[in-house]
Amino acid sequence: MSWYTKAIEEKKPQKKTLWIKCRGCGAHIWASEWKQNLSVCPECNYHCSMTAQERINLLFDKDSFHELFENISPVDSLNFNDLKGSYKDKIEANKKKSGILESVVTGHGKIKGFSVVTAIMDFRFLGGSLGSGTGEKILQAANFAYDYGLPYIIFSASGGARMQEGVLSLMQMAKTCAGVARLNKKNIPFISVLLNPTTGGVTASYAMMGDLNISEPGAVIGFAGRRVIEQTIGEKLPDDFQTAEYLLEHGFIDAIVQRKEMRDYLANVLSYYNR
Amino acid sequence: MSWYTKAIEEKKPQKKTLWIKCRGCGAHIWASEWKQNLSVCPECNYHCSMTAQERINLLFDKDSFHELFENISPVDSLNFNDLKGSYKDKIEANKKKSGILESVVTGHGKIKGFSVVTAIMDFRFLGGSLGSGTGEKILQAANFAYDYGLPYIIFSASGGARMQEGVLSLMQMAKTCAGVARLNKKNIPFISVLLNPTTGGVTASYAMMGDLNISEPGAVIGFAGRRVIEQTIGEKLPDDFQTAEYLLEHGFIDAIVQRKEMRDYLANVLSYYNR
Amino acid sequence: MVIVNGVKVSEKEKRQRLTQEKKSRNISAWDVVKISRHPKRPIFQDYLERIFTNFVELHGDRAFGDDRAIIGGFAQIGNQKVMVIGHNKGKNTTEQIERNFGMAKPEGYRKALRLMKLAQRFNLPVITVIDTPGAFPGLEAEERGQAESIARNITEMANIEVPIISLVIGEGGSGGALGIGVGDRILMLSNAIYSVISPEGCASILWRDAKFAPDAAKALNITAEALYKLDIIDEIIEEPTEGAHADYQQIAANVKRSLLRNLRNLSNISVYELLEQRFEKYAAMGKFAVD
Amino acid sequence: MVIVNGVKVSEKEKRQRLTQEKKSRNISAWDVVKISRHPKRPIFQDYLERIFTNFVELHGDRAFGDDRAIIGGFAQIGNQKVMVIGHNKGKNTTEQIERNFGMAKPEGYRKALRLMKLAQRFNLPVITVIDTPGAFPGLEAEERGQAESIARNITEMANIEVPIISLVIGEGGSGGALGIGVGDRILMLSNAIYSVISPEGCASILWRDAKFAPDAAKALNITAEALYKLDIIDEIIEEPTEGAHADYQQIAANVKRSLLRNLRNLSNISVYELLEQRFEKYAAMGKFAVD
Ligand SMILES: [Zn+2]
Ligand SMILES: [Zn+2]
Repeated sequence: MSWYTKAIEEKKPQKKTLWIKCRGCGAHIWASEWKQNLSVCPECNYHCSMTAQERINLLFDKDSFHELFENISPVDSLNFNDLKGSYKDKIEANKKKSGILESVVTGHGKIKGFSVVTAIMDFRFLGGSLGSGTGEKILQAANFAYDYGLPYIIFSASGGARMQEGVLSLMQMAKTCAGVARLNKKNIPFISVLLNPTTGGVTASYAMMGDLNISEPGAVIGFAGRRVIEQTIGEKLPDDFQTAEYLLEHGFIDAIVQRKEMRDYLANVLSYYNR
Repeated sequence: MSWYTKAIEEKKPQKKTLWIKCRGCGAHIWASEWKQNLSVCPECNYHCSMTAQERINLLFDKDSFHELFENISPVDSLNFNDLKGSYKDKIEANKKKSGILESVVTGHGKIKGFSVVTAIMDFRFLGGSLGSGTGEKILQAANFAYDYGLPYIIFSASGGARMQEGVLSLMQMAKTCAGVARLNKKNIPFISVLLNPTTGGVTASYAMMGDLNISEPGAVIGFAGRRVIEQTIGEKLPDDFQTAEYLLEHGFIDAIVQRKEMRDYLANVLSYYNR
Repeated sequence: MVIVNGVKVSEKEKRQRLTQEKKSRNISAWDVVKISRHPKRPIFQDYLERIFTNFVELHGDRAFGDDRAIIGGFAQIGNQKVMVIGHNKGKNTTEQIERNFGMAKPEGYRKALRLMKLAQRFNLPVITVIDTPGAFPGLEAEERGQAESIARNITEMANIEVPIISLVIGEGGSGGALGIGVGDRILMLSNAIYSVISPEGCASILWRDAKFAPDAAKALNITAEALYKLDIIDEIIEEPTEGAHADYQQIAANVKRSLLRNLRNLSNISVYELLEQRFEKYAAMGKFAVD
Repeated sequence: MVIVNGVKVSEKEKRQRLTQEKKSRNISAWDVVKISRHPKRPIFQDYLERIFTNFVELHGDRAFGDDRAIIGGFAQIGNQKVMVIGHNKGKNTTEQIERNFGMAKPEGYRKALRLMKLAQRFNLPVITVIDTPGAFPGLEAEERGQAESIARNITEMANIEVPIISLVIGEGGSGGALGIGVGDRILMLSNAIYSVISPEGCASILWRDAKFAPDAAKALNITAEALYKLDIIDEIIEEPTEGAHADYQQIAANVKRSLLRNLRNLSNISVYELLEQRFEKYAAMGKFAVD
């Protein structure tokens, strides 16, 4: 289910980089301008991926975010080895590379004064894949929202289920959705923000189950991989296939929100929650 | 909404008729054979319409059927007059012709021992149209099923809402569905049997809301009239458009059941109700 | 014995109840039909702009598409937060085509139901705004369950656990209108119509010629006044004499006042009472004879 | 500290729990894959014919179509009445094409969910039978919400108020399997597989070549034995040594016995307890480190 895991790997600007080459239009943008523009291309509006921390900084009231369940990390319970080495080594490398312990950061905080519980996936960590640790954190955060009666927002960015954990990763789809189901039953809003890319088992579980499904412009959102589908149907797919815009047209996304407007948008939506 | 009201008017065999001309294939069938075959053509399996009483005889255990709410009949509350005269006169003529007071017969009875509440529409009475009296009887029967916790079966055969009662007839859609909604809430099964023809406002209300939607072979079931749609799209529609078979293929019908198997089928389904 | 909406009502009582609303108007039902379809008549969008603030449009039925003939989302009216959902006719040809002249397909009704359930989750009252010639009578709509989608809405609206106000601003076209019209209150502009079938359709069936539409319009009792008399609607919102198109600000103000009053009246009812009253309201509709 | 399905479990305990089921089998994971896909392997239809009586097939998702890749309906097993729903692979080329090789589209998953809710109304336990290479990876499936339909099923199955038993008889292909697989009990035939991705798919990504599928099959832990060890499944139903295809009667009898036992065990649990236990079951799945 992780066809995308390898396909998209955003290059983040290094400290010393002077300019960024936009993956959308190829334009060269000064790194300072790129950063000021929230990693969105000023030429073509391409929304480049952000780290979980960058998104926290962007969306949450200053100093309001408190991390939860940060001590959870993956284990290589199957002793999974492929051509390029062990899952165990990959876990360590990814921890080091990203500075976080799992592909999602969970916590609670305030968006323009509105308290929410949140889970923010970070694509840098093993392609944002859904592993047992990811599922555990997302469920724990759902339970926290349930216990405190707070709206829950998940920001997804993921290549899908984490193959290296076998069926354990598949079952995280059921595990996380069990948390969503409890929120549904208690009428606690769950907002899903689907970021570029959200695919495979993540799309086919919590990410698609928001009371509101929101996305950023151009985000790739799909279940099966583009290449797999092209093989199945034997023709090339349209360019906008599996973009946020395509999904909106087909009825699966409530709104596409520019990154710079996301904070206001979410606060506005939260203001409608009337309990 | 009653495009069909005029379109289909089945000729029932008269006492003295020796043979029946099948509307499906044009074959001439001896009246006695026709009757023995439950008004189904032995040549082409065309299911001709039945009166409410014929259906009661066919489906319910001997002497088990008890009519309810039989004292309800239409009134011409709008003083509705068209080119061919008053609604008031039509009501009287239809009462006389059919021997019943409204387009539906309601009651309770047993099907192979299983107690149910039922409403059986009779196409002879004003084309089985949904008037205030029809709606009242269908709701009262739903309430009876609700109070006694019995499964509810509606047999629909109708050209749609009864124009001569204006919006009062339209509102019967909401009225009858309010009854269905209460059954849903109490988890009491509602089985809808859609007979030839079921169209317009009846299809767009209770008839389509069965926990099971069942039909007879070849029954015409639709919302908008065939002619109206052909005008809209400017082309001829496929022959099987709006047949039970077409609706099954498109996901709206659970099963198509031969008339001679209907009693066994319903009893079998009822045997699965486990409360 | 004649039952009027479930209770015996004397004609005198009936007339008295109407007096406060009834204006002696010398226009025919057909005149009202023409006003209700006037090309300059304010549409849902006009009320959205004038009455509501902070509109957050929400898209899609989560199964097939996003029908532009029905739109909806969070919105504010005064200080009251609501979910507003309505038929979306369009102001010019381009818009009208995109929005299919306000004729919704199954995905439109399914979106509307989704938003009503969302309102339930957020505990917001629902306002539905009705203005449609009818549900779209096309092949694809039929194929994807036009009847099913309307039937489901009518049924499930009976169980939606927040107040619902339905407002008919122009054409209340049959099942296509009722598909978002099962409200705790039904309000209607004085020149709006609400009908089981279009006058033209009725005339072509019962008069064998669509040119008898004016006769059918009269016979069908489709004006706000007639429907108030029949106890189908709860309130008539007065338009300027020439019709709502003559003064957008005035009609918007009248609609806003009425919506706020009705929202207030519904706000203190328990969910249990609300659903009981809604059931009783629709159970009482219709006129028939007993014995 | 290592958490195994939510609780600390000693390796010794683990091994003991397995002893009763574990057979010393000298076949590789890849051998099992091949048996699970054996052309003569019994499919859902074979069990329907041998184990269930009085099957009443129910059609349609009430929105778009009737997917032949998933079928379901009322049925009886012994004296127990149930709703049975399963992937429907087909026994010959004609059937396989009509049923899309058991690869369901959104309307298939939506039909399955509708039938589960129907089971709730009739108060019948649900048995789901899993045998699919995966959900159909086609344009139209994607367009109509393959992801949404699977996500909704997984979510709503958590709240279905009757017992659910899921039985993997052949291929348990990823989300396409899980879309009807959230049971209170998960049973698996001894040569069935259940995987997050097909061995070929995994090999072509992680080994850069599908021919490493046998390695991937081993690494992915997709056999019943492996999954029992991982506490993902509750029970292994033993097949004849050569595989289920060697003796249809025998495997049908084994499956029937197991289903009846599990139905019995679930029958006396209150709805509240049932849903609590279901939640806890899935909440406990997964292995991760804390600190
Ligand atoms: Zn660019
Ligand atoms: Zn014939």
